[in-house]
Amino acid sequence: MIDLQLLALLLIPLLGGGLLAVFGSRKWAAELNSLMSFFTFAASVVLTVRVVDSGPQVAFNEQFFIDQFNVFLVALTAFVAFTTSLFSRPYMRIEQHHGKLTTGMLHLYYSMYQLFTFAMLVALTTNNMGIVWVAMEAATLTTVLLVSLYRTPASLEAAWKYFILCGVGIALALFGTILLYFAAERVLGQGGTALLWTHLNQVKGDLEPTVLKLAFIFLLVGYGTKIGLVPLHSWLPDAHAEGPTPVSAVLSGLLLNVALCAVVRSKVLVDGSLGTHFAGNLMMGFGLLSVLVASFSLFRQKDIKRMFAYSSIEHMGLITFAFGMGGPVATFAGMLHMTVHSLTKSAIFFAVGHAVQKVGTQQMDSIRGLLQVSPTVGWGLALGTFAILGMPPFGVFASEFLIITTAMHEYPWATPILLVSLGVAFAAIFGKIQPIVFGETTAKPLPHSPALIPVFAHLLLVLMLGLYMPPYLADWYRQAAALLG
Amino acid sequence: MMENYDLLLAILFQLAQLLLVVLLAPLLTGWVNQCQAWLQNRSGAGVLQPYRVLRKLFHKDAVIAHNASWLFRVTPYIVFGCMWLAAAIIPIIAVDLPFSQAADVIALVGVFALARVFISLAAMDIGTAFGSLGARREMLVSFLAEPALLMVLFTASMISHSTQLPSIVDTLAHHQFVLYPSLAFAALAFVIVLLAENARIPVDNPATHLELTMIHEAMILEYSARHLALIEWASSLKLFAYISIGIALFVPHGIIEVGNWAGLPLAIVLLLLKLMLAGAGLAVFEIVSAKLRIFRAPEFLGTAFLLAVLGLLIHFLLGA
Amino acid sequence: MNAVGILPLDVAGWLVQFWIALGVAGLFLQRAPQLINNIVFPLSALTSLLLAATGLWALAMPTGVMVLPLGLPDLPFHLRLDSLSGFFLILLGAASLGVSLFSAGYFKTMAGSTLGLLCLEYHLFLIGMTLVLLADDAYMFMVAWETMALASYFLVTTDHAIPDIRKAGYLYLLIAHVGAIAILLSFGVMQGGNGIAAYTFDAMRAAQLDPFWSSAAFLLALFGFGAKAGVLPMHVWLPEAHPAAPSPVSALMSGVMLKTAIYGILRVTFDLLDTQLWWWGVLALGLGLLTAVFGVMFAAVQGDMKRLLAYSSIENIGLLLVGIGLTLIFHVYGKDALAALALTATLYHSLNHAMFKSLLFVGTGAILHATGERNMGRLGGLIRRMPWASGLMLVGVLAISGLPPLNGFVSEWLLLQAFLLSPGLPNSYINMLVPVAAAVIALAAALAAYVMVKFYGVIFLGQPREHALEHAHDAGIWERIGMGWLALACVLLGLAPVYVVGQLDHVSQMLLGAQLGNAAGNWIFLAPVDTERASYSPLYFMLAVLGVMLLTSVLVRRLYHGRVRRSDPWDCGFPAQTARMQDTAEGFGQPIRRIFEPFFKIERDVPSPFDTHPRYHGQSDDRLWYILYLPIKHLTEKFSSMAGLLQHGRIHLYLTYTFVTLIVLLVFV
Amino acid sequence: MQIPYTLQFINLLAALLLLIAFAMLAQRRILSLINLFAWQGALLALSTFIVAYSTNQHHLYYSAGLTLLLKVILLPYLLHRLIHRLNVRWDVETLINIPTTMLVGIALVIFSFNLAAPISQLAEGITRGLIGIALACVLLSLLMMLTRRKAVSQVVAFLSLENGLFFAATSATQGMPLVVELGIALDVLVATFIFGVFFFQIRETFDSLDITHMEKLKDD
Repeated sequence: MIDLQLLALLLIPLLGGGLLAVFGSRKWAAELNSLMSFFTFAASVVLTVRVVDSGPQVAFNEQFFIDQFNVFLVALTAFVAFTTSLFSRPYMRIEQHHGKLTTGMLHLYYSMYQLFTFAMLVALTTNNMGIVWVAMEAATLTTVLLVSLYRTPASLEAAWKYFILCGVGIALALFGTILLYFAAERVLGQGGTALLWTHLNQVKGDLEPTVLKLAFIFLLVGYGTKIGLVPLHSWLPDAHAEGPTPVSAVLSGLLLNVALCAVVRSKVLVDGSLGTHFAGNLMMGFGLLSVLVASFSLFRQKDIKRMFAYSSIEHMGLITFAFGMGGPVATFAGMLHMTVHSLTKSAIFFAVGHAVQKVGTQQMDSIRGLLQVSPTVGWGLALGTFAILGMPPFGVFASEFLIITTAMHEYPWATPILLVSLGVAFAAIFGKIQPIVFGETTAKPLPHSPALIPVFAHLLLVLMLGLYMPPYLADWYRQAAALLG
Repeated sequence: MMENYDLLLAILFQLAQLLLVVLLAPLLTGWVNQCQAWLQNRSGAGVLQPYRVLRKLFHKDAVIAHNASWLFRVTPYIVFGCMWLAAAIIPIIAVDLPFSQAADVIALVGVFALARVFISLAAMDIGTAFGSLGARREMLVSFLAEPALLMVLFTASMISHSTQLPSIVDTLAHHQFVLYPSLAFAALAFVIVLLAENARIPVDNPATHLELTMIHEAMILEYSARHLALIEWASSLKLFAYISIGIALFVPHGIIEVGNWAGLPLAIVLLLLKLMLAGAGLAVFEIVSAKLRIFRAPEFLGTAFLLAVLGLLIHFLLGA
Repeated sequence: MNAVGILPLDVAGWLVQFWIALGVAGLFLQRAPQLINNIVFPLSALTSLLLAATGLWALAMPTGVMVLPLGLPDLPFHLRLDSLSGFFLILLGAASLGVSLFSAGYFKTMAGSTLGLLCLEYHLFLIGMTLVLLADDAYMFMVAWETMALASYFLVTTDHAIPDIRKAGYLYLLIAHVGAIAILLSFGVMQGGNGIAAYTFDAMRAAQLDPFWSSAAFLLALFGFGAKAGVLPMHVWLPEAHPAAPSPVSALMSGVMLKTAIYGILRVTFDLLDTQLWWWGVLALGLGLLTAVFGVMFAAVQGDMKRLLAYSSIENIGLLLVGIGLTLIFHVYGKDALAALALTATLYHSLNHAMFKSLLFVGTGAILHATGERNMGRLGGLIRRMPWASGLMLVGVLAISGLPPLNGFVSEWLLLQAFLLSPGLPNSYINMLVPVAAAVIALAAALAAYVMVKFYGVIFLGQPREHALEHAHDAGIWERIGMGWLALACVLLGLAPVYVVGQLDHVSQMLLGAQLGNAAGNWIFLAPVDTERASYSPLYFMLAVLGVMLLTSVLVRRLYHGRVRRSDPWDCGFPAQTARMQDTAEGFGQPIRRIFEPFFKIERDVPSPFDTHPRYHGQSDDRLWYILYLPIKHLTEKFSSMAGLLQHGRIHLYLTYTFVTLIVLLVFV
Repeated sequence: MQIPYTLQFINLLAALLLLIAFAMLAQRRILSLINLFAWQGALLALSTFIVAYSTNQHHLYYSAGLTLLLKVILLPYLLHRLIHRLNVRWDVETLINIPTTMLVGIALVIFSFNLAAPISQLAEGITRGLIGIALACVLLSLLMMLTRRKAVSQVVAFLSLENGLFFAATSATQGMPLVVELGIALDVLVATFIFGVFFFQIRETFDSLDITHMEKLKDD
């Protein structure tokens, strides 16, 4: 039963990739894309209900493992992937209309989009640390193609940096995985089971600490590159700024989460084996550094997508910090923040995408008066910005409140850093977005009507999470938090 | 029955004092002017001159600028009313006046402020250069003088643990005689405030209409006839009120309780004596001192303010 | 519990919901703006009235609490309506009643779409403030607090086409957010026990903090709420934001929102923290005095009428802070009767300020509509064009100048009484401080009168300085009603202090466990301590003044024929006088600028004597901006440029980062 | 006891692997760089084969074959054709001059040996001490990546880095599960193709493969 559901979840995007590889240049490719994404989302919902009701599951002789934690990410990923596909339909049409994209490029885009979803879902659901690596690499490869979609010098450069840096990072992660295996096979013996997280989790007490320390360092540096932790973050702003906006949305909304998920998995093993807070402390350190550096970097940005990329780094740092702290409340908060950040940030990127299309540049100095030319986009951007800045009553504030208050209790020394960074980030982003939203402009309306349902759907969800959290969701998150300890 | 009788008596006294002050005030002004005339060895116009002036003014027809608003016309009555009231609640002959229950020293300062604000507003109403100039200067002088006066009163009320003038006078006059060093400072400050608030030299000169120097006169340039009369009367009431505050605070001896018929004549005689002395003193001071430049005035009043605060501090220091 | 079983809290909840409905309705009625004007805003005013009534009702009722199924999973929204909240609900309701009525007329000319949004934001603003008063846990408080800030930000930037207004909005929200962070920190310090449930106010009340941490909490709260209230040195946003906002909004911000900050300070200091320290009081006192004098000083030199009012708000906040400081000092030294006196004065003054400041701000709105001019240098003589507005404004001006028998005087009187009764404190330094403080208060009050004479005189009196003013129109009917209510409130609060103080006793009972009471025992005489010490009866006072005035005028009419001849004013022999030769706002402020020269950063360019078209320009800036804010800005930019160096564009460098990070971790772990 | 020949042989291969890594670090000509890469692949395949033989695990035979196919034949061939088409022969000046690089390399080797020492204590059987060498290879290739200017040589370095990983995977730990190996191989293949595509795109946009042209994107 679970096998079927999982199979559905994984095969639909794969199939979609295949179909779009064939029909990608047809008129209805966009609709097909959205349709497949919707099916994926539906499958994820089914799976979620199953898991939340009847606990963790393994499938395909333990090669896959779904518990409340990763099924939460699965659901989130599928949902955002779906809304993003909705958004990318008109967006890409307009891009084509502006002559930025050829049909061939769109062809590539749609097929890669599905494959990318597939890779992420595999990385999330697999039980095998090796397969995690493989899937992450695959996700990287697909997104590299997506980032370089425009074939402009800038996009090529961005893609190249992304490719090289993440390639190296991933390679290091592989070394970490090997070390993990090296430590595991001496407990679990040769063969397949030695990389299965579930087994590792059972025997984590017996694993060799020194090896696991090394392994975790490699895993953290490796996957951390993908999360975008400072100082491994250098690829992230370029890739976000130069790729097509839907890709930026899924990159910062989803891929970063997936990488973080891998790190959290290994953290559970390592701290379990060491019995210390070694991995947690490392994560907290990187998290704080990322928050601090990112928030100060925000000030100097001129390119709007680049700026929000930095804000993604900041929030990822915050989440990493939360997971690093551990404990039920912090983990809960971390997951909540993952959710709201993905929703809000992708919503912001949607709005930004349309705004940029209106004026034809990403330079913030030349984007003005959105409220005047198209109020909906303007309000979307304004509200999204306030949400991401942690303004109540939006959900981002809820999770930040939880994180900060927990930090006050557990690690008081960390709170000033966090709060200063949040204040600086507020000043920077707010100061740059305000003139964009307000004031006069001379921009023209768009050829196709912008897709605003995704934007406001996301913002509405975020608002709801800030004011009211359904008990079902709350229990689900609690269980997940309990799993991670 | 008995307390009703007392209350009746008190109200009687209150009304008597109301009448007394309003009739006596111009006389005091006249007396001061007369003293000055003597000191400048002029023969002078006689102490009754103010009454004649008032009578003349009341008989004239009022001339009002075209654009004068209702504010301009009601102001004289308000000012007159306030000053009359202020003069009426200061115990000069007998202590517990029923009305002084309703307004203590802070309220007294409030009354002065009320009158001042209205006359300044009225001065700005016509929109001549002089009116607003006078108003500005008046407010400038007062924003330093008012707190100084308040501090002076506070010193006294700290001593007597009350802000009710009657109880202050009661403490100072009827308990055993004590020397209060803090009151010395207060008295000095009070004199300065008195000069400033009543538009006397060195801050202002009631006798001049020289544009660059006048303050009070500049404000009332547009008034004539009965309005002017009321304002003049009000200013002599104000002078009277200030002097009687001084008397009440610093030489309260001889002020009696209500119903003490035996002491009444003496009290009245004493009061007249004090008033004459104060008026003469004022005249002498004005003669011997010169008018300040308008921007020296704040410094002058600043000293008053500091002196008053110093007095208060000394009260805390020495507990006296 | 009363018979019906309905508690004030329930009613407040319903009213809030109704407000939400009204706001949304406004959003949907964009097509029909006249409906918004003539129905939504009046209904909202009615709601305010009911809210005020609820607050009054709640004063005497036992505390009501409620837990909503909203909020965080482990920290649902807690609501609580006690005397303190009740009092501030009254304040909110009474002020917003007038403002909403005024708004019904004020926004007539606004375009439908803008009006709809504005209506929504306006009501969100009201709701935010109400919930701040009702919140009983940190999360809900923060949510309400920031909702209030956000809504008011959008209201301030209604005319966002103007760059200065955007700048003002930015400054406002930024400082508000920094303040909010500080408040959050102070809650974090006060949290009781661990776990997220420790963030209910009850847990905080129960928490036992040692002096160090409670001081930290107090300082953070003072900073955070001070930033919202405009306490020195976090005041810079206030004179920018108030002029930028539409006048009814400025009225609400200055009249009510600043008071929510005062509420916060009171709540934290006297309710959530269980112990207080004497130096908190001294700190608050000193800060308050500085703020008061600073505010009034700058108000005196302003040329823009709304900026002037904004600075005067700063002054009044300073007075309130002084009151709080005095309360703290008395409370710490166990003189709770006196503490009650000081607290009563504080609360009373905040109520008064809410009334007259709202009145004055909406008044400026009426002027703005009539003339389209905010610069006092271009106004004048409006008393003849706008009899209603000028008459009602006069009440506000007299009230804020602290003149008897209006309300401003009563609270000043109470505050000064508190000072006069202060001697006998164990700490001699504080004893020394008290008279000086009293003197400063008196000075500030006198200066306030100066400022207000300038305000009223320059705007309403004299001759019109521009020809456009010749056809300025008076306020409309809704505006008159709104201003009328506020003016009436000023008069009533001035005439019935005994009743008000009686109601305030509930609050001081709750916070200090002591009441002020009224020694005189009757409703005419207000005598805080005993009749021998001090008593004041505004009613008699007013009757006496009026009586004397009537008597005089009757006598004058009787005895002398009162013919009046109109003619030109005396031009002292210079017939070519024009309206421009009147004293300007700058001119009126000039003596103050001269006296307090060192406090201002003055730029003046004076024309040379031979200049054929002489133009004088003078500007007095706030030194603090240059001393405090710009350095912070520069520091941030420095750091950010350092952070920017990381992103160098060279892939080798990036690989080196990875490499070095790896090596470092391998070496040090 | 006397060490089995297989182990001696593997250790020898490991030493050679390290040697080749150094050689690549020092190599300027791209063609010979690729040849060296091919040799490295060959050694890798050989060692994998021996490990498979000595521990007779069958899936290791597969991975040995895979390595041979992929890293000795396919990739070098592709790279040869690439640089022939793009005619980039030389990667003349490195960013840091060669001797310094070598010194740093030696330091890295020492470092990684020390780092691996405690681990190799645990390793029983034939794998003693190989982790250290594998780590050294990885770090050396990383070093090489950040000293090279040309895109091609950077990619070669990247691939040799993966060789190091493979060596660790097969020799140090008796081979990863097959599915993982397959996945890794697939990724490497795809990656190489994508690299190839990139080379052409890069050259036609920047008409050079010198990646110092690609430093436009930065915070300014």
